[in-house]
Amino acid sequence: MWRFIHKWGSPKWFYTTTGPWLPWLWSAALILLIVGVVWGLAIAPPDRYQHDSARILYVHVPAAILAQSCFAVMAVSAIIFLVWKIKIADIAAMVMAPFGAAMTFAALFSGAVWGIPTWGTWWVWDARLTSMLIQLFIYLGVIGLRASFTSRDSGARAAAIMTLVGVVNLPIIKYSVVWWNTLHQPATFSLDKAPAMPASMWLPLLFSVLGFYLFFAAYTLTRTRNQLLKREARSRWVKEIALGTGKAS
Amino acid sequence: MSSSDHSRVSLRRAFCSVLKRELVLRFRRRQELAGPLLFFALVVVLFPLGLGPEPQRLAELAPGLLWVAALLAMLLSLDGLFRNDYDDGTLEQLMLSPHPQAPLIVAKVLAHWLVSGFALALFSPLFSAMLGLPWQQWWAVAVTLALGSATLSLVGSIAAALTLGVQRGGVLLSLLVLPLYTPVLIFGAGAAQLALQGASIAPQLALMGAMLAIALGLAPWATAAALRLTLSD
Amino acid sequence: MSSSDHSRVSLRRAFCSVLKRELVLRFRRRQELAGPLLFFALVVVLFPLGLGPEPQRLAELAPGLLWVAALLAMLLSLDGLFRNDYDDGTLEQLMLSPHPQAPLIVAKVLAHWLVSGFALALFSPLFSAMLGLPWQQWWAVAVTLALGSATLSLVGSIAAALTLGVQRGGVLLSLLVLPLYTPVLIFGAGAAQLALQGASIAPQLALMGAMLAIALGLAPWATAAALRLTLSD
Amino acid sequence: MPALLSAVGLGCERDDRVLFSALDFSLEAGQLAWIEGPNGSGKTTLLKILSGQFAEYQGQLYWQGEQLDRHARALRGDLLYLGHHSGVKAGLTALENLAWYQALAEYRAPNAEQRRWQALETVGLRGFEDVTVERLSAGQQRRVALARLHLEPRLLWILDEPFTAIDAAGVKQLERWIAQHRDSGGAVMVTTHHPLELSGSVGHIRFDGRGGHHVEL
Amino acid sequence: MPALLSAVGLGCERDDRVLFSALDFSLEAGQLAWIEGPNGSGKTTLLKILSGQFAEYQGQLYWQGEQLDRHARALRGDLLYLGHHSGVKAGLTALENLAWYQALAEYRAPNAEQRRWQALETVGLRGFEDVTVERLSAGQQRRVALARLHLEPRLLWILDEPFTAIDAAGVKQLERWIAQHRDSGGAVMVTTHHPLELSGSVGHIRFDGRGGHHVEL
Ligand code: HEM
Ligand SMILES: Nc1ncnc2c1ncn2[C@@H]1O[C@H](COP(=O)(O)OP(=O)(O)OP(=O)(O)O)[C@@H](O)[C@H]1O
Ligand SMILES: Nc1ncnc2c1ncn2[C@@H]1O[C@H](COP(=O)(O)OP(=O)(O)OP(=O)(O)O)[C@@H](O)[C@H]1O
Ligand SMILES: [Mg+2]
Ligand SMILES: [Mg+2]
Repeated sequence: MWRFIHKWGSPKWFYTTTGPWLPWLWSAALILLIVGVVWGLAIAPPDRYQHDSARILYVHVPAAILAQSCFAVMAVSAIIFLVWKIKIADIAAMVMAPFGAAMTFAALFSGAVWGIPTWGTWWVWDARLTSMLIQLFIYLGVIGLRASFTSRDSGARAAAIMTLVGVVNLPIIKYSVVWWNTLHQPATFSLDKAPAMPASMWLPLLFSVLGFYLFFAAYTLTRTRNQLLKREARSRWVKEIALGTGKAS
Repeated sequence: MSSSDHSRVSLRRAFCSVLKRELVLRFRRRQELAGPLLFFALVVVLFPLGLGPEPQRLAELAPGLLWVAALLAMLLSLDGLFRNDYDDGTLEQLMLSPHPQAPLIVAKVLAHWLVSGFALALFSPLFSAMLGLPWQQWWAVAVTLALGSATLSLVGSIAAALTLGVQRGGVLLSLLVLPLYTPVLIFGAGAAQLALQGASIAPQLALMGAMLAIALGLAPWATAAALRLTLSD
Repeated sequence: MSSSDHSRVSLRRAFCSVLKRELVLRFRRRQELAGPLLFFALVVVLFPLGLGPEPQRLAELAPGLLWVAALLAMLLSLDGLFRNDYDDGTLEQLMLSPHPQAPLIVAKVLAHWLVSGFALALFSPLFSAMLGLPWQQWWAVAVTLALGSATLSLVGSIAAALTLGVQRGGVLLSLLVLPLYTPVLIFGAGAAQLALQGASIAPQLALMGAMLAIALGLAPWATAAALRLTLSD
Repeated sequence: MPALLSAVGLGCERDDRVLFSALDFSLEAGQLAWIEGPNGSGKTTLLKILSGQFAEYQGQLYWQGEQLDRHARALRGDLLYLGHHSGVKAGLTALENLAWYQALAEYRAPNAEQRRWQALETVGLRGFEDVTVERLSAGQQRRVALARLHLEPRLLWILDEPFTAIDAAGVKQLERWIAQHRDSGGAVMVTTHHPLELSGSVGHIRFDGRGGHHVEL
Repeated sequence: MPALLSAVGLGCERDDRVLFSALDFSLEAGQLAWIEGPNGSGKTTLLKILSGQFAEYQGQLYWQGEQLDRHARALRGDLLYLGHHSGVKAGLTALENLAWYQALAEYRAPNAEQRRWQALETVGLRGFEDVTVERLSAGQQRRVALARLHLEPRLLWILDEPFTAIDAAGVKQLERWIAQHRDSGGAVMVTTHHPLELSGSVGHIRFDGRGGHHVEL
């Protein structure tokens, strides 16, 4: 465990090891996204009641899922950073925050657009919608907090503490649909029940969700590597890579 | 170098000293003491002005309005929790004390709660009456406020510590803290509303007690860590 | 001792310089810029959480709730109007400038209004929509907010100046300022409510304009006097 | 020609303690007054009165022969006041701080921008012009305030402990600037607990901390 | 016996500027180190690191032979730190401020109250014990902070510009207290831009402001 974490904590090792993964990640993400979205938007049968507006599903649901997963991953990074002082975890958390905020916004926006034809209003103070809005505030808070520190390291630790505190919102979003009787759908996918949708609808959804996840991974990795180079610009291994003399190249 | 006739300062003494100092400071500046309470009163007065004065509707809204007003009053007083001490260097000195830091922070938070949340709960029947809430329900508002506001103080202290370094941190503070306050608000206002309909609120109270216990267990350490952080920035 | 090639600094240049400095300071700290707006949004979110989510009732209450939230957002940002400058001595230096003080104060207040009241009015349609207000009424809320908030900024600056000497003046400030704000709140929220019922709000707007004109005429001088007072304490 | 600044029968008490009373002096152009006294003897209070920031005093003040009203507006265009607070905004860069001061002044030099750079260079902040002031050390922040001495010519300098946090080399420089200002026809009032080592004539206003004073100008 | 406080290979940079690097020293009981250097050279930063308030450094620190963790808890009971901020609460009286400090200390003298009065007497604040600190002059406020030196014996004094705002007589006194503390087996680290006039041996840590340093203890 120790060893493992420390190996991952070494910037050089991280940089050189993850380099070859990138092309694979990106291409897998793009393929899945294209398959899922095209299938969902163009090929899947229209919903019996909602007709074509239901196709927003293929963007809305992955975005909503990602918005929460991203925060969970940020929380894990925060723990790693605080406990083992591994800078890479912090860089990852830093680049994930805007991504998560964007996903939250996308979920809110697509949901709002979807709400007009289905619910007849684009916003209600339903528990899930509200908790999602609050999730957006939490993202903004973490980003703003980090930016408000003059010293990068302090900002990083402050953001980590705040991320951990903000985790309490995740179960609230998750169970809001169960606790309060509201307009919004409960979960489609669960481990113990077969989905209620026809396969022709949930299969493209599954692809699209997986595509979003891979996109998230690829994006985070790429930006983390870039930030890592920037921060370590004066260390020897970066110079070696820049000059093309290191064994990495 | 400590001579032999010196006795160790007990943590209890340090705790009491911090608590006493906070209270003395607040009692010396009367307007600061009455602050959250006055703000609460003023906000409660604003609602009828903004929403119109129909008694029936106000009574229905009363638990929610009181809770929102209390939450804002807590929020507003939160920025002062550490900032004064930060500006004049006494916070630095508190953190340099050999005593464990979390209990001393609890003393500060306790003082804050006493003059804000606890005072609000104590006076809330007055405002319940003003908004036309039936008197059988006054206690429900008061008890939920007292329990909930303690959680608010504790959770708020983390955010107050984190935003210390920011010059006018007030707004960032609200941004950080309000999302965390929502569960307390929902359960608190919900319980008070339930009581209005004659239902038992024991489960809600138990839940709020649990939230308080968790906050008491974790928040002081998080706050101590946050303070060390901002002080070294 | 001023050499002959020196030109007199025009009041316009001084005014613009103060305005620019305020805006630069606020834009440099993003969260401060977005501050009042965010706070407004957060408070608007609190209401449905506290009062329950029925859309019909929320829409009815919307103008009043928006006005109360705006008023609180203005209030919260008011303490920062002079305090930072007071603490680091730049306010002292501003008051030592040979230019007349009232216009320079207007520049500071204008900057404050731009990032608070004006921004709130600009974004208010979004929140009107979220609370389910019919879109025909959005503009009524926005216009009354824009007009009213300028009065609030000006009147608030007097209180902000008076409470500068008090260490955590926030609460005393609210106490001083909220009573002064009530007429604006009553007319503003009232006008928006009227518009909801389809009535003309021209007379209300005229009245609010008159209040603004009076505030613009008197408040800067009162603020200057208040500042001289607190600075000499 | 009347004296620049003169006081007749000036007195002040705070918290029922007399800080000084019946203080008379007059300061001419080309003169320097070093205000001395132990802690709490009233030096800051005197400077605040003279610069029109504190109005609870007895006696009369005259600026270039005319009686000063309590707000001292007549004086402000010619005054440069530097107090215990440095008057430097932490969120702005050094250059931005100086630009603000230029706009608040009565007169403006044609090459205002160049002057800012020169002033910062003079106080040894070259390379720190574009850093926000909060990221500077205590002494560097004070130096930003001192850069104002080189921005615009002002007749009267009132400096309350200007040497605070300044290093030894900086102290020497500042002493030279003060002497130069005096020699080129300006007037200076300064307090400091640091022994002032100036060439040329130095006037004194001494407070003994028990309400007494001694003037030697 | 191991040294009280020692540093091995200490380094620190802020804003990509190296303040110091590879700094080694060890301070014994009965020694005094005067940290010198121009404005912005890193004196305050060093003192914050040594007192465990600033954790972004390279190298190791040892307190009485044991490695200090980044939070320096081991050290705090024996440390008296006085920074740029005076650490005095304006809304409390001088006596109340001292009482608070006594409760925060590790040990307590039996005659705690009497000690407070004595400490205030020593720093020349007799008659001002019951005035809230905000009504004192700049120098008097600093003196309240200095009264802490006479409250409880602490092994290590870390003083960052303790002479700020103190008058000439006060400076003499404070220099004497520092020398006494050193001679009775305590250790002192002090920064000041004011020439320190102490009897007995004075160690130096000099920063040149360009990342270099010179230690002589
Ligand atoms: C602004 C408005 C909306 C927001 C903030 C929102 C938010 C969410 C969230 C947080 C999820 C949870 C994903 C998960 O973790 O399982 C979700 C899923 C879902 N939403 Fe929405 N939603 C909105 C509007 C709508 C509308 C109008 C509809 C359609 C009538 C809708 C249909 C769904 C469906 C079918 C799911 C999938 C449930 C699942 O598989 O878990 N949403 N939405
Ligand atoms: N809050 C801060 N954020 C970033 N950098 C800082 C901060 N404070 C100081 N610095 C940088 O660290 C350097 C050293 O500052 P420090 O306060 O240690 O200097 P010092 O030697 O105490 O100077 P002085 O004699 O002026 O007090 C400064 O040049 C400054 O650039
Ligand atoms: N804000 C205040 N309110 C009431 N009294 C004050 C206030 N500030 C100072 N005083 C009183 O006025 C006296 C003179 O203060 P002043 O600041 O003028 O002294 P000073 O000579 O500048 O001292 P120092 O050398 O310490 O700066 C002090 O002894 C104090 O008692
Ligand atoms: Mg003084
Ligand atoms: Mg320093």
